Amino acid sequence: MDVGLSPEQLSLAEASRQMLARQWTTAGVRAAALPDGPGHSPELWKQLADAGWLRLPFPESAGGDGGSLIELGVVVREVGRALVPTTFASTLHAALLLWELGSVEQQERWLRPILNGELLATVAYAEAAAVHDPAAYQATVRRLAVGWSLSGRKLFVENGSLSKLILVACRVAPDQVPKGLGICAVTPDDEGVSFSRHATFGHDLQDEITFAEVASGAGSLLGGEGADVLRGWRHVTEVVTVLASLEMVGGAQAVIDRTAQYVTGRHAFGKPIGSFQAVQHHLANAAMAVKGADLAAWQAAWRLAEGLSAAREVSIAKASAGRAYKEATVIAHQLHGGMGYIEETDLHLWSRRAIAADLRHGSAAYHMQRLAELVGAL
Amino acid sequence: MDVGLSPEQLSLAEASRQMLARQWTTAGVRAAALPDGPGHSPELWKQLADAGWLRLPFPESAGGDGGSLIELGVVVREVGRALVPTTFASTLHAALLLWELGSVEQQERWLRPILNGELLATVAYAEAAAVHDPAAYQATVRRLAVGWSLSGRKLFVENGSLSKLILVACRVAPDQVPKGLGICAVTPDDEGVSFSRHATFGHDLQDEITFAEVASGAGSLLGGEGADVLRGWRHVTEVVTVLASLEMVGGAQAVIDRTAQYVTGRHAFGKPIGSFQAVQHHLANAAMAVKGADLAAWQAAWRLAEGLSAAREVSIAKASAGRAYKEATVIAHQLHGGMGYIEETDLHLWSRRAIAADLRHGSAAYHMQRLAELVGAL
Amino acid sequence: MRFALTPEEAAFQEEVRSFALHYIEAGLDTEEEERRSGRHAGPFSPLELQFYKDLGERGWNSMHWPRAYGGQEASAGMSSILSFELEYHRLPQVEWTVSTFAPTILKNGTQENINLWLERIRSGEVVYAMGYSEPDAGTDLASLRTSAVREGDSYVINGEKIWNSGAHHATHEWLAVRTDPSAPKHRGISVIIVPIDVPGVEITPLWTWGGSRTNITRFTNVIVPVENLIGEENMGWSYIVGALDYERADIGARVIGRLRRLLDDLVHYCRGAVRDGRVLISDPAVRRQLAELEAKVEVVTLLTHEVCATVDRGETPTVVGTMQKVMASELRTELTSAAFELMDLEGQLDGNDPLSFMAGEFEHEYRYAPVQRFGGGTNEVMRDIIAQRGLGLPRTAR
Amino acid sequence: MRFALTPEEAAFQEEVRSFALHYIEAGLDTEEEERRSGRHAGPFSPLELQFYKDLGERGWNSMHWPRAYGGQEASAGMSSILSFELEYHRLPQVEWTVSTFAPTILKNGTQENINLWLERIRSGEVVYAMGYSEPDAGTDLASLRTSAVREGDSYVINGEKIWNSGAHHATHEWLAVRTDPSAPKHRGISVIIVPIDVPGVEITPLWTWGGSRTNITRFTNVIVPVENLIGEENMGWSYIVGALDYERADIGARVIGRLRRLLDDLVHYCRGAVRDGRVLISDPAVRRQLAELEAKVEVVTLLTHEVCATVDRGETPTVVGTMQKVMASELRTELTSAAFELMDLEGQLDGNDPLSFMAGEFEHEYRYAPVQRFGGGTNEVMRDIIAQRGLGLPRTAR
Repeated sequence: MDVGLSPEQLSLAEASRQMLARQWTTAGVRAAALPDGPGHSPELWKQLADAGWLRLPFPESAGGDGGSLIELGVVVREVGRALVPTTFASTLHAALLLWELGSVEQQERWLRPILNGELLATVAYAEAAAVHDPAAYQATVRRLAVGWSLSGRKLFVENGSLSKLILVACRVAPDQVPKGLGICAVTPDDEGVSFSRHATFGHDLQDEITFAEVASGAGSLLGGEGADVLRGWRHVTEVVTVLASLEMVGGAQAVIDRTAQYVTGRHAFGKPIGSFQAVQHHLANAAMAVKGADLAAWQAAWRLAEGLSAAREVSIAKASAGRAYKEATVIAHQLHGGMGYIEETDLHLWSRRAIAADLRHGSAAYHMQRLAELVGAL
Repeated sequence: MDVGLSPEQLSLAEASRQMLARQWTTAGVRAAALPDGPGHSPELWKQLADAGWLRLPFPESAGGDGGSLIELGVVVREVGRALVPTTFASTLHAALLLWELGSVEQQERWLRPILNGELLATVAYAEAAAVHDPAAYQATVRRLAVGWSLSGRKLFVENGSLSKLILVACRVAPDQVPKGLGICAVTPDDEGVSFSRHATFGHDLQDEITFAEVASGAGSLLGGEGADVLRGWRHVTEVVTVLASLEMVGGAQAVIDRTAQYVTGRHAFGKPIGSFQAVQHHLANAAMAVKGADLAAWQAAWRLAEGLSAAREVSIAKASAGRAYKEATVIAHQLHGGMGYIEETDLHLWSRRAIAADLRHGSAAYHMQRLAELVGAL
Repeated sequence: MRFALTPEEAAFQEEVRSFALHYIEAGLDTEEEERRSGRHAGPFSPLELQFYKDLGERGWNSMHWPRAYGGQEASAGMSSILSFELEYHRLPQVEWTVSTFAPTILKNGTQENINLWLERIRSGEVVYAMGYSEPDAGTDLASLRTSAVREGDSYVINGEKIWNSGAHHATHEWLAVRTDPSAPKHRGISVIIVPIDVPGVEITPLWTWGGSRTNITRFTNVIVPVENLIGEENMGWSYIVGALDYERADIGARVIGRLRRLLDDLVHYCRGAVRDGRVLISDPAVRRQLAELEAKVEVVTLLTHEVCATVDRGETPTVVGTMQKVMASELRTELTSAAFELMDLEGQLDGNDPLSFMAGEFEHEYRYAPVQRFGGGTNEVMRDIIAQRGLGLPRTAR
Repeated sequence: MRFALTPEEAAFQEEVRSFALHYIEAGLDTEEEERRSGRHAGPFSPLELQFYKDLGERGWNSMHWPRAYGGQEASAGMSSILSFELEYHRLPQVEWTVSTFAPTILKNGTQENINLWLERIRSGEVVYAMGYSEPDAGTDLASLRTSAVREGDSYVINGEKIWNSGAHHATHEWLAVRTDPSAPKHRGISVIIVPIDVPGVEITPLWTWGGSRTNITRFTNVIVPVENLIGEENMGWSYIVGALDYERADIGARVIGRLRRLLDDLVHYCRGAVRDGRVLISDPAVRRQLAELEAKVEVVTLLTHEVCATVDRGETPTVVGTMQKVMASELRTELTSAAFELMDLEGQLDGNDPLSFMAGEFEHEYRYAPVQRFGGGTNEVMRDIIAQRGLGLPRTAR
């Protein structure tokens, strides 16, 4: 049993943190944020690509660096701390799906350019009446003489209109093979693809995308003959859920650190407000929640990295992280008072992200329900 | 809208509190408490009967004092504050059932002596696999040539072996009339009635009772021809649930008052511990919970007194009171430290009662579930 | 005891509801939402002006004032019905100047104060912005440093106020100033009325995370006549604290109106929304969460009734009002936070998105909630007050 | 990183489990439950004696000691497996004298201390009772007043200790005394070993709500030789605080063993119990509540692993150990409180009732839980420590 990061991993964390501290200030966060910003920073993207962050967990044969999910997690936690745009997460999601389910040709075509930082990508799955259960998706792909035709409507596609590759989770028309879930690759320029941008709490870019009989080529469906697409989809969902947890832990820790600093400097009644017991206990509670979420996330990441079952651990991680991040921001607002409430101060940048991140890949409530089913089923 | 007690009701509260402060100290509570005590105090019982507390809500025609449920509630809250033995609550439960469902003869025979303080009574309903749903009770009453025969096993009968009248909620054998729920009056001396005393957290007297073909007379089943027994049973259950809520509010307030006094006198780090912000906030939280529960209980009592529907309000009251009483005792233990933990100090007398009272007539969790069904059904 | 409206109260409630529905049909709720969310911050529209005029003509803006000054001497219970219903129907509220400052003048002001200001407040000619907070004072309001120095028949005022929310709409400042720098901090404070348009007043906008505009207002050698002093010199702290107690009933009713509406809307949402093949409310966990919120909203509602009852008995609702403030403000965060989770990805849509439920009311409310918890006294200080005033504990060691 | 036992750890866990099952078959878990619940408080039974002897022969009572003194230099991770499994299986634990005081002697004591005490501790010949708390000191442990005055080659001790739990079983007191009354309160404290059976020691039993016996122990002109001083004079406070940090791993593992067992038992109960026509676990609200508890137990378990890892890195687990203490102790109350509600009326049966589930373990645990929250430093002071040591906030204003 060893719940800690290795010295090398700790160095990676420190180096990543320092790089982001130099390259990505809250001014950058504000400039990229919607409604006025693009939701992305090409300059930062280049830095991250050059640093090899996208390549981290993939084997060298696929163009990766041969690291593990743990190293990726180390970096993602710093991404969360610094509020890096969600293009990192959405592109990574697509990359992991391609690695899990793509054919060699598909990986050559799409994964390699992603890892080199040349392609932004994303995954479309949520619909108006279906979020977590692939069996409820209505978007459908049908076999054409050559290739496939995709129709349906997807919501909350992260960076959909920024991405040059969109992997769409959909049902394969019932009379056709392969049966069940299909993952169809389309590009934003394909005919029949239209976008409508959401206005979101996180000020991140998410699109509603309508697919109207979008024709895609023969090699556009992920998963070769006999591939268990649903199983692969679920596995990747678990992986990105854990990464989302680590991202949240990083963000929450940033909020606690800023707040600790603020209450140490701010005075009231002739004392630093950080000396008041109520203030100390608020922050201690937040720190405990974040510490617990951090450990829970690493445990889930480790199990996935080792190829072990992790449904229980993933749900505990995401629920803990969601609650901890929200709790940290709520407490931080309370302790900052007006000085965290003015638009020009930065705290709310994290507060927005905390909600957005809790909702991505299942809120704390959703994951607690999932855990409840596991507890009931044992 | 007027959420307050009247000046007369406030006087009644004050007088009741003073009487109990004189008559019923924690020495009395300890002496009556099981496992060594009898679970009852005949001396106190006489005082309460003389003061007319049992007669309060019943009309003068039935031997009562013609007050309302509100006056009864005023007294019951003081009963909770002073930890009066549960014989008061169990006898009252039986009296309310007799008033609601008893014939004139049954009321003359049993209700009148109860109101005069001459008869301890109780109600038996819970079974090993059924607590709240009368449809799930297995104890059954069958018609004999003359009278009825009762068989079954009841658990958690409050003061069963102390009471001279036991009203047993049971099913009427399916082929017989009246159909459905029956309330059968038996006495502990009837042949076939046997007792086994529970050992309980509340150190109150509760019995397991086995009824083996207990023959009771013709007039032993409550409810005349065509009476809606289930409806009457449910109404009385709501009334005793609200009374239990008020009893808990009184107990919780006593705990807060004692604790406020303790932390004002106890010193650490050269100051009264009551001056520490964490201590103040603990007590403030408990006080808010109790204040809310108090208002919720009065609202439910008022609606029942006015003959209005009150399922929602009763569940809010009981859930709020259950949580507030437990919270108050948990916080009180924290603030008393070792000085509330030694057996010879008194705090735990309330802590025991808090749990017992939460479980009586449905815990906070049970009532929150009930409220959830109401919210879902609207 | 009566946990229901009296016939008179019920009739008034009906009247207010008809009034509210009239303005909702006219679209005022939408205008108000635009204003509160910060999407619109311009001058009043014709409909808004008509609404305020209508309120005034019905005497509803001053219904709790004494009859002698044109009021109706309405109970706090009656007046809270108005506040609740307006808020529940998402309409604008009675202005603070009428609801809070005017009663303070009536209670603590001189006859000259009353003559000078009251009728002008009632007619809407005078609107005060509340000038209490200062950048360095924070929670410790009484340490304010804006100074007013008497020179002949005038005060000369210098200093800076923050969270001066109404300043860009108001005609005057209701300004807390230090008139005796040598006295203990609570004893040297006065309230002085300062016209917004006199030389030396400079207003700088400040936008909040909640979307609304507030201001920093600077006072540089601002000269106002001595008659603008409210009540007695150096007694201002008691007026400020007294006003806070006074407004608890109205503010409490507003908050409850909002909480009840939010919860009703959330239940409505859960009845209609389908996710992963299931109507939300058919999920027991969803129902349970709604029940927890229902119980909490109900309890805070009851506390608000108790605040009104206390005021109507002529008592000061310090402790119960403080409890109400703490519970209601924390429930606001809890309820909106729960709404996010129940609505899943849809929860993050803001009011600018055509797909958003109720114009993004939950997300907006979530952003507005923090100021409820630290504004008007942080909840930490509020809990100190409950412990000390309600339970008799000693002063907090600081 | 490895969130699983190593093969060596797994093998040891298996060994401990076999050992535990052996003693469970012999009925030791029942004897232990009788003892903890206070239903039995007499001298050790033959089975208990055999168990302790067995522990000693396997070297498990001193496995974390240095090899030079007969230990195995086991990691905190290994030693926590023993603590966890013994507690999970409801068996007695390694005595504190071996697990906590002996390592303190090794770290801070003189060579003479080590020679005098260590082997006698390992053999069980010497058992210390912890003499820290005093009636008037409470949370502020360092304000203790029991005095030791040096006279020639002896100390003369006067004072009174409370919560002196082991005194009626122990051979000696591990006594915190004031040796320099003129120094600041933390600087004048020493630790001295006092034989229980010397003249002037008087033990009075004190029964707790949790059912267990503790004691008040009075010292009147008690004379002990100077060689009984541990380490240096006036350095006692650092030894006391250090021992606290040292024992976090073992105590943490014990608490987790208990929490995990309680939760497993509760889930087991919910699978079997039928109420109102329904198996409890078929109710989604029940499953949800169990899931909330499952997540919390898991998180505290992970914190415990981190405490062990910190100790095994040679660092002091002050912050994470404090977090573990706070979370675990509060979870203990929460879990047992939830158990009451889930079990409904059955929840109130105590261990004396033949119908009670698992001999009333939940109700007993609920009564035992308060001392977890205020003992070993109240959770309020613990939170101060997390904020100050973990987040760098200034000292609490008191």
